[in-house]
Amino acid sequence: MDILTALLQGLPGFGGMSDQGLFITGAAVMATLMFTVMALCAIVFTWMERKVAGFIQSRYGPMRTGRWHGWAQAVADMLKILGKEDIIPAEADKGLFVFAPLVVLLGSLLAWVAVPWAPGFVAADLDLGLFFIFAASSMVVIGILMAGWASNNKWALYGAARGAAQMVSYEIPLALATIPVIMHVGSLNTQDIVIAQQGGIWHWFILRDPFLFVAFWMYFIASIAETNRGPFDMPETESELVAGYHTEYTGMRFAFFFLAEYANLFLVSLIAVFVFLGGWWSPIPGLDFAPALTFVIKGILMVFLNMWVRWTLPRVRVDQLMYLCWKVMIPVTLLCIVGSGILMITSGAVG
Amino acid sequence: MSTGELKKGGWADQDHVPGIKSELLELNMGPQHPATHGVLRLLLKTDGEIVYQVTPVLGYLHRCAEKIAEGVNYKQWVVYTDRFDYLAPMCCNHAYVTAVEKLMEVEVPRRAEHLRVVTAELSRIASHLIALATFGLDMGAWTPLLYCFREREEILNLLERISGGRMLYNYMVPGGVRYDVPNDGWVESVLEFITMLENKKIKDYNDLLTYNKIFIERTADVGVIDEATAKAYGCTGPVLRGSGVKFDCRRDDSYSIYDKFDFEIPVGMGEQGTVGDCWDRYIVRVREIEQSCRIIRQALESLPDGSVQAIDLIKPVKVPVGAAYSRTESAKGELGHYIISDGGQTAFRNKVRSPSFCNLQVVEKVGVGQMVSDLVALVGSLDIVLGEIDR
Amino acid sequence: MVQYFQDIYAAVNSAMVGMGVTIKHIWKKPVTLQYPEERQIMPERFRGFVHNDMTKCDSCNICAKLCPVDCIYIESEGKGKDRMMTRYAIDYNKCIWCSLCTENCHTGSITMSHDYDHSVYDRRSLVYEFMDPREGTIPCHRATRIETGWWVEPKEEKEKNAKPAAEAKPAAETDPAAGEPSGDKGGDH
Amino acid sequence: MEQKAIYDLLAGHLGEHAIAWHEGEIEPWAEIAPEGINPACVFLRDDQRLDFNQLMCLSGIDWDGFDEAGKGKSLGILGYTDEGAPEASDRVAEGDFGVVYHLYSHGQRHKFTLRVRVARSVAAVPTVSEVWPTAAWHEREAWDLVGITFTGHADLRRMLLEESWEGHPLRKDYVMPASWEGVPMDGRPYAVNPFPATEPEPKGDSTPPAEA
Repeated sequence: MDILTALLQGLPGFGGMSDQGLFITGAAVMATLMFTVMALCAIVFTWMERKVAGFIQSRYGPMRTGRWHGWAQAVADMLKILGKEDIIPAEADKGLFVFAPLVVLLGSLLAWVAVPWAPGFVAADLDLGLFFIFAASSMVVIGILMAGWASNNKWALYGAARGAAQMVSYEIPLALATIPVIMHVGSLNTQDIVIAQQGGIWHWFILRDPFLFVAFWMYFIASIAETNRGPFDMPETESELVAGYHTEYTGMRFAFFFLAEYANLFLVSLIAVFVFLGGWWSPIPGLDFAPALTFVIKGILMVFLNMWVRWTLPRVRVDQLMYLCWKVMIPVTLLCIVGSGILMITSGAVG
Repeated sequence: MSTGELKKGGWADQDHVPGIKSELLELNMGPQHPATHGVLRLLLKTDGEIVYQVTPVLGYLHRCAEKIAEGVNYKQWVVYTDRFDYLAPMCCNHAYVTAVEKLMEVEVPRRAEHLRVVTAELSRIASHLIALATFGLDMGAWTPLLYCFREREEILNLLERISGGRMLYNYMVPGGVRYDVPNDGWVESVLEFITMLENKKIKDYNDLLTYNKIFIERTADVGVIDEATAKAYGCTGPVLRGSGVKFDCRRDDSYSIYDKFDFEIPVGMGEQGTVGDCWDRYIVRVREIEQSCRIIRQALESLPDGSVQAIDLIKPVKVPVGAAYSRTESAKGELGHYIISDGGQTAFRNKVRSPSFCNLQVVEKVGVGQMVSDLVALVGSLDIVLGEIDR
Repeated sequence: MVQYFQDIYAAVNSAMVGMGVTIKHIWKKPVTLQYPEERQIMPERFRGFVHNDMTKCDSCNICAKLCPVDCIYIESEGKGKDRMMTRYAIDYNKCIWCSLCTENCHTGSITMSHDYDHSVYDRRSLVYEFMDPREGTIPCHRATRIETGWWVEPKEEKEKNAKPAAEAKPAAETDPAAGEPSGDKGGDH
Repeated sequence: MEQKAIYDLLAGHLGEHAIAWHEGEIEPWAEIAPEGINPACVFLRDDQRLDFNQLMCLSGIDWDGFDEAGKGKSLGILGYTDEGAPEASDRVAEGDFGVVYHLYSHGQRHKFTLRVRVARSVAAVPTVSEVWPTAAWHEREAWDLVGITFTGHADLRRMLLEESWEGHPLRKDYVMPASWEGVPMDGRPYAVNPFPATEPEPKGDSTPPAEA
């Protein structure tokens, strides 16, 4: 944000602006940028998901639109979905029904402001950055509940109830898994977390100590559940609940859910990258030419891992999901915090 | 919680808040639902995730096949048998021609019998592959679906080469089969395919799905059909064998030339949970694929020479007066035809006892007390085909 | 407690094994075909759309009687030597590709082609009229046919010719490299 | 156990309800009076020597117009005329209804066939769905398609047809409906192709040309 403000000041026409004006303009530019990135990542990742699923399943996936491997398929789908009729069921709670996709989208959009793309390049350099991300993304669950309730559809209600239970539960291991890292860094600022990992792959938190390694995988599993993707796609479970909470949604409103899902997917992958996988630092020290690019590439690799898991594993049942959360992941993440803390003390990292 | 307790009253029947009466939620699962394998409708009464009552509603795919049987002749009706279990039409053809031949008391040429066995077993493999695939899909595993369809495609190609049809073959006629083996190395292709299936592909399925911990958790101890229930409800095929009953029409009530072949009857043993759970029914199908491969190999290696038709194809089939119930082991279970002939070219009555119809009935009993997700697993593990249920 | 850790180990291990299978497939060549450009080679016995060769058909009505779904319509006028065929139509809406009609054809006129790609915009278009209205009616009686130039293949010859003809025809057709795809011939709207 | 021996045991238990034993056909069968079917089935299931624990098949039959002589001259079913109207007949149906039970014993590995015949005016047979639960659906189907009432059946609804359907289609005197809930159900074929081929067909090409 500071960099952006500085940049804007240098531009002709912006020089005479007040600080407040600059801030608002900068925020607007940043918000537009973030939304564009989000929409773009939804488009890129739907295409990528189809191709990954396709090749995993011995087929090609989209091949027609746009000649080369159907690269324009997702664009075409987006255009199609925008052109679709917007149906609101007659018995639906109209206000909530309309508002729900916006809440979901807002929840995932808000969390993006604290993502550290490159040194100094972050929309809002908050002292409680990581905390803010988790807090903002938990808004999604309200949107899902609203959508399920407002649809006046029993399947949607089931999906919403499952989704709420799942997402509220999985926020705990998700946050707990990052605590060892926070202990190492001593800060919740996202920039600080990345800076603490400077100096090659061995300084990334995932490889600092065995407990952090376990914590990373705990974070990874919890993040899949948090984004409602297979094998933890309880709110949707297309073979049980038809389409879950968005059964009744069409057109633009469905697109919002869709957008939010992929934006969330990329977001949790980026969090994994900057918390555990060294953020913008390249694996070999000294090769940090394009920090933002390194960051995004790592994020895409995490997304690929996510997709790979999704297209391999069967779905767990809703009570097993809760079992996994409360009886496996929370104890293990707590163990990681304790273990990592003990290692820190014994190695003299903290006095 | 046992079924009895659930029926008596759960959370829903109690008066939690004074003045507010809570009820069970009525839920229509189907006829348009991803997990009902067609147009089955299950009327559920649920309390949260727990199912209190399951009522299957059938008939969305009813095509009056038994009425049509009274209007067309025996050869023409072979075409309709294809449409019962459209995932294993060769088995359906086989069941029907066996029934007609039982009444006609005609001797079928040995070569034709071998070809019938080979094609019916290929069809059975194809059907079991679909069963694995869709069961995996019900459990949320997408990728095995495509892998199984890939192998099924090979089978369809093989059957297309011998019969000309891709999905609906109309291959068998009373008194033999319609065509001999094509002279383009068909036998070698079949052997090559089953070798590949046995050695490589089944291992892939096992790695990907069968022994996956999540899959086991989802299916073991779920939807347990005990032996007594299975017999009382007339369950047959993999459902009955999954409950630990070693019964297979091919062996125990032998028809065609199945008694000449050496194969085993896999039964559910409760390896991952209880005998008769969904996982047992699933693994019985996987092992039956291996046994079918064995039968095909034996049948092809001992393929005799000679004609493939006992009756001239051009002549209409006339069946002497009488009535007979003939049962065969189709991919889904015991497929029986009860034919009453009046001595003419058309059956007076042709009742079809379809395995899926009888197997599905058990849902009414076993589905109670399950979670909604487990009901999906149960229906998936029964491997029903609506074309056969509604006829 | 031991069971608890065994379960976790089994879950992690089986998930890794499964992921090994899927990643293996990423590098393999997909098995699907890009349909209009690549086509599967149809086997010799493939039962596509029914085709009737009007030069051979003598309107004996056997195919119409054998059809389980009554999709063949044959109409004729007159009797004996003067019998003229006025309509031969197949309703592909009803046809179930069972090949029963081809089995008993004594002239060998009705055959199963290898064409399977036949989408239309109006389902009434699938009632295919085999007789060309400009050529008028076709005599059914054999002697009349030979007189008027319509030819019926004799039965003995048909049996002799049946096999080589059947083998020669698909060979030319099934080769995807030989000429344009068959669907493009008729499917132009 | 031999089929005849099973029948002897059964006849000994049932007394006058066991009407006849038909030997010498492909499938021998025992004819039982409708009143005796329930005790017969309970006996067949519970007797340890017989142990028929599975009902393989239960078929409802309309014997109306059956050609006993075996010449294949049974009464044809009513269909649609060429104009698409349902065929009708003045004949009053008179044949009996029948129910056939095919039993199998997993323990003893033997089969048995029971037949029941009831007059058309009665058209009711006691249910066996309490003996074998699987009979419940078979009986519902027989009620649905043939119209045989199974007295004592807990849930005798239509199985395959719509609840509002009229008549029982597998009866030999069933008249096809002209329409159902406003949908015409005539058996009329499609009219002449409105888009006939204008190009003469290339001879020898097996591709049927599409419409112009």
